[in-house]
Amino acid sequence: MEISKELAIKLLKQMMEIRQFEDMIMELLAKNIAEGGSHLYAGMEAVAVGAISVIRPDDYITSTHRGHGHAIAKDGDLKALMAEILGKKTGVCKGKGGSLHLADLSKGNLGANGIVGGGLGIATGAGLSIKLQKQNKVVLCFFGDGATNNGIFFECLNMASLWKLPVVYICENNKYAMSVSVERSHAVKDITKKAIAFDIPAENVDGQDVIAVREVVGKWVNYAREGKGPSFIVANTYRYYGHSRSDPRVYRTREEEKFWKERDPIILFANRMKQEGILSQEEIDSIEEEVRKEVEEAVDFAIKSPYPEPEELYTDLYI
Amino acid sequence: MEISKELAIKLLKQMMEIRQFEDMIMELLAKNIAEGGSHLYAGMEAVAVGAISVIRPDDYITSTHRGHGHAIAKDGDLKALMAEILGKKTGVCKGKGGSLHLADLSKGNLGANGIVGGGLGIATGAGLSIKLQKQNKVVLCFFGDGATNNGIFFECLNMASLWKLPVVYICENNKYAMSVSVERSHAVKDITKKAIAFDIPAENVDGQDVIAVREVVGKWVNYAREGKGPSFIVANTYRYYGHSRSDPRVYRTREEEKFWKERDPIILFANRMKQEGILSQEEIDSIEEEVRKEVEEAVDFAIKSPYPEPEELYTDLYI
Amino acid sequence: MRTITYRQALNEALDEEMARDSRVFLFGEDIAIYGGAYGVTAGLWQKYGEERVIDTPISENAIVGTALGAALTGLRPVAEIMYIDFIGLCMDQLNNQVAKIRYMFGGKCTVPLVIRTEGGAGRTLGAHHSQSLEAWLIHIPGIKVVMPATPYDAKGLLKSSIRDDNPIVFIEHKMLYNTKGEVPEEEYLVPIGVADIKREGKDITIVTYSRMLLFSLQAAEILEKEGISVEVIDLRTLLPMDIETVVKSVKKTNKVVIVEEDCKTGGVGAEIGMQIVENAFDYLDSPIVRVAGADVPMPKSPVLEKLAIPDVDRICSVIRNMLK
Amino acid sequence: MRTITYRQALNEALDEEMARDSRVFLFGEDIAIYGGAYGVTAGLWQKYGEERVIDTPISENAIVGTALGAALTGLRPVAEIMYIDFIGLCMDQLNNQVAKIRYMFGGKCTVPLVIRTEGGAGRTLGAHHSQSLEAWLIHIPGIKVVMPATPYDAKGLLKSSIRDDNPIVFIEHKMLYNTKGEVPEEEYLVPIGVADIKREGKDITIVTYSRMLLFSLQAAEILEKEGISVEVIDLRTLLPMDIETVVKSVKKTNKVVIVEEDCKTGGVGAEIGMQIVENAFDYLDSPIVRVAGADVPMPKSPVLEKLAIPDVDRICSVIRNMLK
Ligand SMILES: Cc1ncc(C[n+]2csc(CCOP(=O)(O)OP(=O)(O)O)c2C)c(N)n1
Ligand SMILES: Cc1ncc(C[n+]2csc(CCOP(=O)(O)OP(=O)(O)O)c2C)c(N)n1
Ligand SMILES: [Mg+2]
Ligand SMILES: [Mg+2]
Repeated sequence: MEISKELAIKLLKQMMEIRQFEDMIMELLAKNIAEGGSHLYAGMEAVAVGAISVIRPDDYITSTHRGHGHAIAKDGDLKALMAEILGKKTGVCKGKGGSLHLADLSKGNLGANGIVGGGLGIATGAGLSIKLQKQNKVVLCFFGDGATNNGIFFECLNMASLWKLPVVYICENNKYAMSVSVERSHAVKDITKKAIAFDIPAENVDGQDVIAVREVVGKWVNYAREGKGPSFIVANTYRYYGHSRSDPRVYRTREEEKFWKERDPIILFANRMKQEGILSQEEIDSIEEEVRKEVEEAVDFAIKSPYPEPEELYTDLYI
Repeated sequence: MEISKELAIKLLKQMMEIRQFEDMIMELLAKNIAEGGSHLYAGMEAVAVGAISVIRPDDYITSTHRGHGHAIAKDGDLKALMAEILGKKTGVCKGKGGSLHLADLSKGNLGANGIVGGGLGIATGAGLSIKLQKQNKVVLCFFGDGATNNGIFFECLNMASLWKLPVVYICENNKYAMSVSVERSHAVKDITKKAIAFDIPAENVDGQDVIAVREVVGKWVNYAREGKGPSFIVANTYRYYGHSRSDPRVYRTREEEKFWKERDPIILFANRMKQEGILSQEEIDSIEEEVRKEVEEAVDFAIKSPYPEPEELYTDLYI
Repeated sequence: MRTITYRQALNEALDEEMARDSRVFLFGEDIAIYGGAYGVTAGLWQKYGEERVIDTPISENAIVGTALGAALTGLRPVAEIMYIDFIGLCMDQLNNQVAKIRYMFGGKCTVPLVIRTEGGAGRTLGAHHSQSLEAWLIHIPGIKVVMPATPYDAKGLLKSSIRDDNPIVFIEHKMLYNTKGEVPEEEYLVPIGVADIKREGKDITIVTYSRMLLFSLQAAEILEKEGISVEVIDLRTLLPMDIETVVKSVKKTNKVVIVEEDCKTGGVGAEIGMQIVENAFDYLDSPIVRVAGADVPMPKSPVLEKLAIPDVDRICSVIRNMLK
Repeated sequence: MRTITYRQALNEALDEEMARDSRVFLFGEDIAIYGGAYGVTAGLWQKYGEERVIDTPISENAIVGTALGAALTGLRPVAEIMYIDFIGLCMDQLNNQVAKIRYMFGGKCTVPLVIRTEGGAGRTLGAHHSQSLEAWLIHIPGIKVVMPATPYDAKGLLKSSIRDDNPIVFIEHKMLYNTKGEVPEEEYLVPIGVADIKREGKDITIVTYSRMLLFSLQAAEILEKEGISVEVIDLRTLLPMDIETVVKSVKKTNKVVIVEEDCKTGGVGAEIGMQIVENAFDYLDSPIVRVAGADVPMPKSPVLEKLAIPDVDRICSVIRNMLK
């Protein structure tokens, strides 16, 4: 697959947006400007960016508790997302959702989720809806390795396969569910094996390689759009930060962390674009700089935004 | 495997007990002597009888909403079971459980269950308990094809495999979950494929052939007892009656019913025993006659037994 | 007026709404070929085809989650959970997703979803097929909870529920399916959130819903002959609760009995009672009394099952006592 | 006396009971290496090994079901559900199996099982990590529900829970883990089902539990200076509820405020209130008032979150109003 310059810029920029957004949140958490938990996507950028780059604006995604990356990649507005994470009125959910519930239906983002596996039903239902309405859309359903141990995962995959729903299930296997490694919690080490139980085609992909992700997801998105049914992709990746702010990461080694940082999705992609002569170092630097400004603006916007009015406590419940 | 005469008598008698017990309940339902629902095991006798015949009295089973057969095969007392189904004080659960909740912990029967898949957690936990207590027991966990679509099935199989628990999971595939056929509700037609998701060894067995069931279950019971972990068996069988009393069975053909009745587990076994010269027709007839008396006595006992006293409403809740 | 069963009334409601709006579809276990465990969806699969009446695997959590996904993206699902006893399997999707998603997303979506289910005792089915779990549901802000007692209300409320843009749990009662009542041929709706005075009276108010309405009305009939005039209020919708209608009655009668089938502790009656205390305390002549289900799992035995839920005698004797 | 945190008190309780009885084991997500999401099980995996402190997959329904199977066959599991918000995933096993099995089986088994979980708002974690769902649980006959507010009670009640032969849901509060209180070095137990008068008073009774105890005590402190004497009752156990202690207090003060963090409608306060109505109506000078959580999913925004649950000001002003 040839990468156009335009595409290269888009992919790199989105990955940088996510990285810097997450690094910024870590800072805001440390300064107590951001409160509550935030599960950061840093390290995993190639998965969301690569996958979402092959779908259309009117296609759907469902996201996870680690959802900032998906929201940004699905054309999320950095300001509205940052404001949401700070609980501000200008947030994409008016400050009512927060980090765990970023959503923007107008952009096809059916939402992050505080419940591990909580989005699988929504994704499957969106797939059913597409099929019944004879639309030509697809759904990308993101979830972690840990989610594939929860009953709803299996229930949904069964339905999706049975009815040939246009859903691409994307497991972000970052090796741990909080502190528990895949080895200590899954009976199979290769998570793609779970799809055999539902006769769903499945494959592993290098989740640090945005181009590889694009290719594999692209293939299965086409398959879904052709009405052939669901597929299951395991994107092998790693999260850089602890599970949450206070996590000392005793369950993994510093060597392992180092190994993965050497496979940083942004550096890998930037290097490749340089090697292939698609982007120059200067261009890369200027994208990074642009992103820095955007993220700063987003933070600035979010911090300056007001909190919701007290009356907002009772609005938006029923229609 | 050689069948001793003693064993042949035991197997045949138990299957006949179950058949006649169920036929009798159908009569009692028709006469409104038995109230409420009863899911009858007729047609499936070889599964419970064959499987339970290879375990020890101190091994455990968990059963299903279609649980009379398992209860009888796990050394259940016909009188106490029949009384329970009629809601009598002399019932095995003092009339509080009923058909859906037959249980006898003193005999290792951890109970029938009104929830499809409801017994899988109990079975898996009993397996964990055996392992942690370093006992040499095993658990037979029975459930229907329908139950393998419920999340708890997958959650439990994962745990059992992960921790190598001594549980033999036995799926009674009678082709339908209520009215919905396996084809219309499972993405895989061969249910053993589901075990691949957990790296659990699995095999199909002819559920109408009590000897085949014995052999297969026996093999995996040994495997479990040796500490090698769980296994998954799909016993292919058929229920003769409708799902419940009022079911007109529009979802299946009379030809299909006929096909299966020609593979009646009792007749198949009796014929084989005759062919092999282990039992004579006279012996078979006399066993049948003996069972008839037993079942009649059980009904008589149950009908004559009193209902629980009103005070019993509030007993047995807390200890 | 013609008389039809509660089952038939529900079936008509589904049929009419499916005919009216092609976005409406049915989704659940054994609802297509079989027509539903209690026959409510009979004939609809034949009429509307398998894309609009969908038999599902036994996967309660995914049934609710999938229905939600469809509701968020342009359809109007009517999902069925065969027995309310199984609602524990989908409480997560119901409570965390269905009920909260609109609020969490700042009002930027709607969830036009009905979850039909049925509950209650009376068929000696034992502890897993006889529960009344509506109290869990009224504690979930974001959903509405509807529990009709008559064929008329069943039809009118189900139609309103399907047209409502909020998620609704619609709870039928297994002992009501065969009961009959007048139902007009012409179309009508019954509004959600409005209680109905099913019998006027002046000495005491019974607040009730679902099957217990029938017992309450029978008790009122009996007591009438003893010179006691009982007002019987059928809540019909539990969430939101029409407390005004209740309070108005209490201000007239000054005495209240709540008749509910669910287990007493933590049941719906507690909420009804406290709302009366909060809104009409000074009008109460005597303590509010709850006639409720026993705090035990439902026993199989027919004699115990009968004792575990309110009956007409108990309602009568409680009221006689209160008026002594 | 030494002072330790609520977290530490819980950790000691687990440690002591594990040392005392080899049948006790811990079972849940991230409880071993990680020591629990809130650190309650820290150090126990290192001390007791991986057969007694078991990290599980993210499988809430199977966690409860498996723990039940172990409890039925000779062990005494202490299972953990990380947040009470996830309890919907295991409500089926909890309600249909754990709570009912002894009764359904005619008393022929025991279920010595503790399910530890935590709840409540205060960390701006949003709608899926801030709920108070105890009202669902008190509506499940067959289990007990324990909700300690102080380190002393937390330790004593957790030890009692582990020794109890009935299934118990033990609910901690995320905002209490770092609170400190006196806890004796020597062993002690706190009985299940017994409320505690945390502050004596004569003008009005507050009935409360869990974190709201702290707010209630602060309010009582403030009101004291205004000449209002508040009695504060900490229920500690919600099921069974020690209504006698409450009634005794009401008979003295004749006024009651219930302070609860859960959503008001269908909440625990409704049951507390109705039991007071049933047992002490004639002693009530004025309507019972509930100061409760708002009937909304928990909003993320810190300002809205604060408004969604009771605070000291609101408790004070409600009481001032009642005594006007
Ligand atoms: C149903 C449920 N159980 C437990 C949790 C607590 N929890 C939040 S994230 C997490 C780990 C999830 O792991 P994984 O799915 O692999 O996603 P990752 O965090 O690695 O991206 C856990 C246990 C939850 N939010 N929901
Ligand atoms: C969780 C749950 N969902 C639905 C039901 C209603 N129900 C009872 S039996 C049954 C079919 C079960 O099919 P299967 O597991 O194949 O067992 P079979 O009846 O064929 O023996 C259904 C849907 C139930 N009891 N529990
Ligand atoms: Mg992970
Ligand atoms: Mg079946």
